[in-house]
Amino acid sequence: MSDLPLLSLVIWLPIIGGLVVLAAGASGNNGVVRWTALLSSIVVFLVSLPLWTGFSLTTHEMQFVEQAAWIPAFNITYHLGVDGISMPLILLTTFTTILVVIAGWQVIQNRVAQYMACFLIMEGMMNGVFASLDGILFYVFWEAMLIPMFLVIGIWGGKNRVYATIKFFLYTFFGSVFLLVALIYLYFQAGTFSILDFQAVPISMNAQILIFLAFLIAFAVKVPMWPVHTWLPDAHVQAPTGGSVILAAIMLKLGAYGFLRFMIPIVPDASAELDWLIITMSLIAVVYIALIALVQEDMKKLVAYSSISHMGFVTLGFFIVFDIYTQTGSVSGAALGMEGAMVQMISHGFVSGAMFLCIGVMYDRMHSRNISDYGGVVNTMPWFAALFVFFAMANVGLPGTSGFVGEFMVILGAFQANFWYAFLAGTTLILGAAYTLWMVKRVIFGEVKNDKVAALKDLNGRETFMLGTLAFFVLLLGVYPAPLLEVMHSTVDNLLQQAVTSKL
Amino acid sequence: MENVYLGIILAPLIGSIVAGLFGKQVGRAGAHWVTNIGVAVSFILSAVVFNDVVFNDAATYNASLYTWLVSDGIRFEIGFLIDELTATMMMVVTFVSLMVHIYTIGYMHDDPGYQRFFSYISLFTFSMLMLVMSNNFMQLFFGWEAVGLVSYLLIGFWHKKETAIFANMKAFLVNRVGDFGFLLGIAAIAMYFNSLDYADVFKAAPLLADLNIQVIPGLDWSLMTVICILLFIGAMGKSAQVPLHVWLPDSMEGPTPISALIHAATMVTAGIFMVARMSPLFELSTTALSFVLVIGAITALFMGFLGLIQNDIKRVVAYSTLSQLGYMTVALGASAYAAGIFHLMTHAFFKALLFLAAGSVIVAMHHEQDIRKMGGLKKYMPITYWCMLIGSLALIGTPGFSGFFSKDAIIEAVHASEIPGSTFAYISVLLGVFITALYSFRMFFLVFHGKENIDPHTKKHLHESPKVVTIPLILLAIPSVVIGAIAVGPWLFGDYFGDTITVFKEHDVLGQLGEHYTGVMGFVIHGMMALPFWLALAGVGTAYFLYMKRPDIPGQIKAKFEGVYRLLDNAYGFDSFNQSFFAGGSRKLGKILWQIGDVKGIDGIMVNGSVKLVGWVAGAVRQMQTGYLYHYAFAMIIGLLVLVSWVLARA
Amino acid sequence: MAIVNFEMPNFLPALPEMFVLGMACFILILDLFIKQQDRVITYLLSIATLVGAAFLTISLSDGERHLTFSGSFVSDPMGDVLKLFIYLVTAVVFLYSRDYLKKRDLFKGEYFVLGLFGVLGMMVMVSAHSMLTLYMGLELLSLSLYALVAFQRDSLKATEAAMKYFILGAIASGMLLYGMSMLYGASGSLNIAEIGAYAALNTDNTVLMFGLVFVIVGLGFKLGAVPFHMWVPDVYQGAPSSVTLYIATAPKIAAFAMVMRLLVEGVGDLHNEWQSLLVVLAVLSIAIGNVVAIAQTNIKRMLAYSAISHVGFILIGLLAGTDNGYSSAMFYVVVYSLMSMGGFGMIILLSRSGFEADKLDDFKGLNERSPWMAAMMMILMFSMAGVPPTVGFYAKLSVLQAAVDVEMVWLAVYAVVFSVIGAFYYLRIIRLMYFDKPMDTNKIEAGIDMRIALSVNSLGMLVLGLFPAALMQWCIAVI
Amino acid sequence: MIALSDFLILGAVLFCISVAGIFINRKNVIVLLMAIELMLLAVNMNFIAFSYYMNDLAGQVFVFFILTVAAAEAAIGLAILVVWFRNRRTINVENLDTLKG
Repeated sequence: MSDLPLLSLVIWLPIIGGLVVLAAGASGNNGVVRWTALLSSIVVFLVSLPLWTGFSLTTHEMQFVEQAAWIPAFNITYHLGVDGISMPLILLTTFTTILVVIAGWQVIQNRVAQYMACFLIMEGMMNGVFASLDGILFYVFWEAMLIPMFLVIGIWGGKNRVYATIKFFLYTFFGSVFLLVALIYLYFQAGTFSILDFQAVPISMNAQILIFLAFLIAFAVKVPMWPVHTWLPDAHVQAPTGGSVILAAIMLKLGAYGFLRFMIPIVPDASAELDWLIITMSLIAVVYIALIALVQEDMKKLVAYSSISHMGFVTLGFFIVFDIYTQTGSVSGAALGMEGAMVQMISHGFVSGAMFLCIGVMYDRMHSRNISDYGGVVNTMPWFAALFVFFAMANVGLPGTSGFVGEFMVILGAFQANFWYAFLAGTTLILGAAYTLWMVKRVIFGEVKNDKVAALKDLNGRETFMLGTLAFFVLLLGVYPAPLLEVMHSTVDNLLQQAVTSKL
Repeated sequence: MENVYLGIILAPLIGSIVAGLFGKQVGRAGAHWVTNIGVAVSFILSAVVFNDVVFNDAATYNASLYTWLVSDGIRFEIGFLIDELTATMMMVVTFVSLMVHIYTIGYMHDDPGYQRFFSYISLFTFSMLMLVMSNNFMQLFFGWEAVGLVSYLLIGFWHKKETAIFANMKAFLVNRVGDFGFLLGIAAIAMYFNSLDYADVFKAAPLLADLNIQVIPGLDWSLMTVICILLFIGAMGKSAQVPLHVWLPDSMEGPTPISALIHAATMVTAGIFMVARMSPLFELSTTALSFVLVIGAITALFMGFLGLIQNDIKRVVAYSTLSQLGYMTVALGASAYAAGIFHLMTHAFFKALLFLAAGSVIVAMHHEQDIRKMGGLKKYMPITYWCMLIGSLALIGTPGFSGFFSKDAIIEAVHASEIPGSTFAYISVLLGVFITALYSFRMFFLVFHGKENIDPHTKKHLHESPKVVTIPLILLAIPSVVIGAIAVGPWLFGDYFGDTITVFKEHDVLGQLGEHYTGVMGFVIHGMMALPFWLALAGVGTAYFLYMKRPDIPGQIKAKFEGVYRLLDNAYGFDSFNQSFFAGGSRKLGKILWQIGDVKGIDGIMVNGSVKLVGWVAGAVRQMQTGYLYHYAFAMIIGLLVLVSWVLARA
Repeated sequence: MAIVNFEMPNFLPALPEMFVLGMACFILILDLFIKQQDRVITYLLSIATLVGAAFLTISLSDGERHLTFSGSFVSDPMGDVLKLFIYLVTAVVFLYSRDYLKKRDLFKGEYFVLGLFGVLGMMVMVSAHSMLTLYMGLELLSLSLYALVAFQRDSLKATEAAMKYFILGAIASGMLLYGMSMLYGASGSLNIAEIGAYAALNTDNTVLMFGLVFVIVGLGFKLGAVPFHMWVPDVYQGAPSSVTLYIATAPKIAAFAMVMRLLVEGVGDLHNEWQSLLVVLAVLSIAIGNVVAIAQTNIKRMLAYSAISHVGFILIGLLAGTDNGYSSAMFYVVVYSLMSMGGFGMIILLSRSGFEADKLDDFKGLNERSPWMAAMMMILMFSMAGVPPTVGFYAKLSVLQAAVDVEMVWLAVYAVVFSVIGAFYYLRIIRLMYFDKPMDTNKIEAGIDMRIALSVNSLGMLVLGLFPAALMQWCIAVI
Repeated sequence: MIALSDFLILGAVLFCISVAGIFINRKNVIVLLMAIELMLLAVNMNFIAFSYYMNDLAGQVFVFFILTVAAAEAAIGLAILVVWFRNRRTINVENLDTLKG
């Protein structure tokens, strides 16, 4: 088993699957298309599992490495590998894709094959981003992924989909071109496009700062961080459920992943110099965005804003290391923040994915996302309501759910850097609860608001399976997060060392 | 023993899961059986543990069940710490919970959400046990939030009721404010102690007693003070101390059994328990203790006032709960942790009793809760009447009843305390005694005596509650009477708690009192002669005079002191302030940030603005492509000239 | 007076040119005797000519550099590769054009003959090693193109476009010639190598510099760089689509060759001087091309502006002044000609008799009419926008890295920012194809060979995107 | 003796006149064609002058080529003008305006 090029498989199998689905779509038989898509996604998930089981916990070196010549002219190689940071994210991707395929099972009646193919291809590309160890390979996947998402939002999206999808594409494209220039610059410093070489090569402070800013634009847009977040609410609102799920669960993680894979190890000195910038942006995201989420009338928008707020935690967790190191001269305490942020990423993948699926479940029945159109859903959909409240609580960060673990660790870590970081981050305890529960109150509880709500039917088997699976993972991760953390330790420790080792 | 502990925890959890997820399959009876048995098992096992720990002096059990996670050298674990304090809490929790479970069978008999309700209260029992049995801060926080969740679910149990779902959200949010402080406190502990295990932290605490930190640059604050106050903010939320008390009266929107269980007997006392558990930390900071003391005193007195004007039977009891929680907090502030826990226990019994009795009245009255529409119920509901009387007597501290011992001990302890704020606290708790008696018996008289104001239709069906309701009442009435006398000696002045609670010599007020302790009878006799007793008596007398003899006077007082009345009626304006300032303010701020920051600023100017700019430039530049050849040629020649001059300029 | 020292030049290196010339003349004459219904013979012969030329070029190519005709003609690997692409592109252009021309009664021998003469002109330009040969090639190409644009004689737009193209083109060649005369005056030779040798020793010669500016204007015109770009949109729009297709593709390759011969092989040592001029052109081209394209509603015109912006990128590669830069510019120009071939091919594909699919709105809902073709167009558009995994991305990557290599990071940043603006109008086409309902519901009429060729063309962009190494390596090897 | 520079200046002047003719003239396309011829003549002047003063025949050879090409060019230009005239019924430069923007 271990001899198989697993990473290549998790990248290319879904893409091939997507093409097969497209081909199957030509026959016009949507049933075949759906089953093919489901089968592909499940196979890919199964293929990705050995990444976990065969993962060595004791090393921070890349594992499952594959390397082959690709573009010798620029020393670009087809170089894949995973460490404790990327491996869980790949599993998250392969898992989420299954759900997305299931989520689109009935709702999507129009151009089913293209829909399914988009997601499968996207899956392969996202895996590619996580697995790439070559800058250009990374960039290729990073950008290419936009294409299927662009189509997903644009074709199957809501009323204002064109604006949303073009905004999404251009925003992220704008961000990533700076990444490209930075990569090219690094190439001339390192002589190759290998990310690992980038991490090793010394770079002057001025250059580091410029590269830092380029990375920042690229990754901040993707995360998204305040103030380059405004594409997200639009994209989420307009995207079909599956698109929202992928956006929230995986795509946002790509930006955060970029911080870990590129920014901190490649330009540690600039990061140390400018960490205040990221921390400020993160804290603004946590507070400012939470306040905005409070007044949203559209459920998807609300959850979208809540995602931004939660991602603020992630970036905060990543960058407290520098403050801690400046104060104490050691990185003790920083791992809490960084690992917490990682857990938060995974958890947010589950929770926000679940939230969007929940909203999708309602939207499929009511064709409205307006909070004011709902009320008293619990009366007609008790099981759904139970799960919705559960996920809402996970979103709020209730202990016992996965949402708590990351927030808790990040706040603990942030406290070590500065009381006020933790203080501001901690306000999410209140604000997060406020916007989430207020929505729950207006949507789920209360008297049955109108005839439409009265006519709602509870979850069907397919939906129960989706949400139930997610609930299981949310709970599992909340109750026993240790295995996930174990995977990361070596990598994070190494990363922290890289972060505080000057490259000047 | 570990299996026993696990059993205690898991029995209610299993009950909850079965009743919750398989409610339909097991049916109503199945649901109440499975949960009742679960809690009963838990209670019995708790009793075994209690016996083991308290009577057989088993060694303190402190071990981890499993490692939740390890990060940065800090082990986050799930484990149990079983000592006297824990064992006591387990007994209280499981006993009251069991009573409430039984009572619920009757109380919720006709409710469509029967199974769900049982699932919730069993889940609550599980969470509360997790909280008290924890051996570390992480798990404490887990239990802390979990009980909050269940409280949220239960307050909003009748989810069609707008007030209920407002109240539950409010409860959760206000609690979250507390938790916010609590979490920061835990973060501080994690940072300075590098461990969240109680034992480690308590052991290391004295070493850090003199450490100062600068939360605000330039200001040196003692680390312990910061930690303790942050932790106490958590307690303020959970135990409803001013100003985070606002959720508790509203929480009465939930079904009565949970008012008894969660919002009187157990959950709200979690804060008290927590502070007592943290006594090794709190002892290190007199400032924090003073803070606790003053907050407690304010709560004890001012929440009592509010009880005076309530007309909803449950709200009266709720405000009395607030006030009693204030007493407990005062005890903590005075370093009389044992007295606080003692009052916690007695209060759990008599307050649960009061609530359940009130519930019994409410059911009999067909969910009428306004005491002005009651009266003379004594003859219809004798058992309820007697139980209510016992509860009230215990509450006001009638010598010999359980409440007397605990409350008197607190008052004496505060009297003996010398930390800043103790004088204020002493006056407050003394005055509180009078007020407590006044509102308790006002309610008592209005409900059970005097003129019958019952609506005739209700009257026709008025009868005593069924046995499932009355038996728990009786079972709770017994400890409400006797537990004080049994426990006062060992608890307050003996070695009951052992090393569980740490009290420094200079704070040891109970120790001082203990020097004069001469046994239960002596305590009672001393109590009879002390000021509180007479104040209580005066309260009862006043109530009798005002509401039985001269029912016209309250109206006149109300008219005369309208300003005061309105102040009380608005509960000092906390709600309206919170509503307009915090809720309204943050919504307004959110709207401003959204509309001006996001929509107009970032999107309008930066994003769409640059798009518009590009579009405008495109349109403008496009005009230059006029279609006329001579313009084209001209452009070429201009280009040529520019390049030529460029080159010449360089040369 | 006797002819002394007359040496028979070595014709061998110019064999492909001579073959094409011969064939073009042959077809010209033959065509006179072919009936309209057999006109396909002309078409096939033209293709055969290109194939034959390719065969000759390949078989003569030995990786060496051969000078002949007293040093006025050069045959080197770079020229061979460029010529091969010219053949390829032209052959595909013929293929794409066939149906289009037939439907418009334009399926005449002239089109192919002029096309072949154009190819010959391009070949000469590619192989020119003297200003004279260069000029000859350039004019041969230009005159053919003028005629081709006016080919649809009854079209007002086409003839107007031809008129404009002709006049501006003539001015440009006038300027180029003026510049050449200066270079000649300064260096005393028409031979590029000798000019180069002179320039190497006299880097500060004002006359030389003066001439250089004029030469650059001429080159800029041929490439379509701002501010010498004004003809591009009008001609692209006005000319029949099949001619636009031709103008937009192969001549770019030739223009690149011309720049290489004149600026690099010729006055390469004045790199410092001409670099800044090219920077100006590149900066303006990228900005104007990308921005103005946004405001277009005619897709041919839009692609014209897009071409202008692509030229800006090509110039970035050139102005780097390193082998790395030249090879990346070459890579870019080859890729660009393939991309735009597909793009204009798609317009032709959607056109019918009496209907030009040159409005953006004509692409509405293409995904519903033909998902496959929509996907192909999408690949092309993303390739033009430079989004991976299409080859357009590597083209951009290579020129950007060339710029960064010579420490012009700012130029790279500038270029990528404008490429984001550029992405907008490519996306708009995709948006129309995928997100809108079709306005035109007629079936697509194109023949199967055209569909296949276009699919291969588009998929090629993707395949080259996945495996760009070979082509890139090739470009590096021949520079 | 006429100096080289005189010829060059003449060439430059001719060039300038032709350029001016191109963008000042807004009426007749024929004039444009003439201007273009003039431009080529300016170039020829340069070539010949250089050729003469440098004793290098190549320049003069070039001139012959230019002349030939110019003839071809003029032929094509006029042909285009004719077809355009057929469509537009005018040879006014200002009417070359349907393609723009």
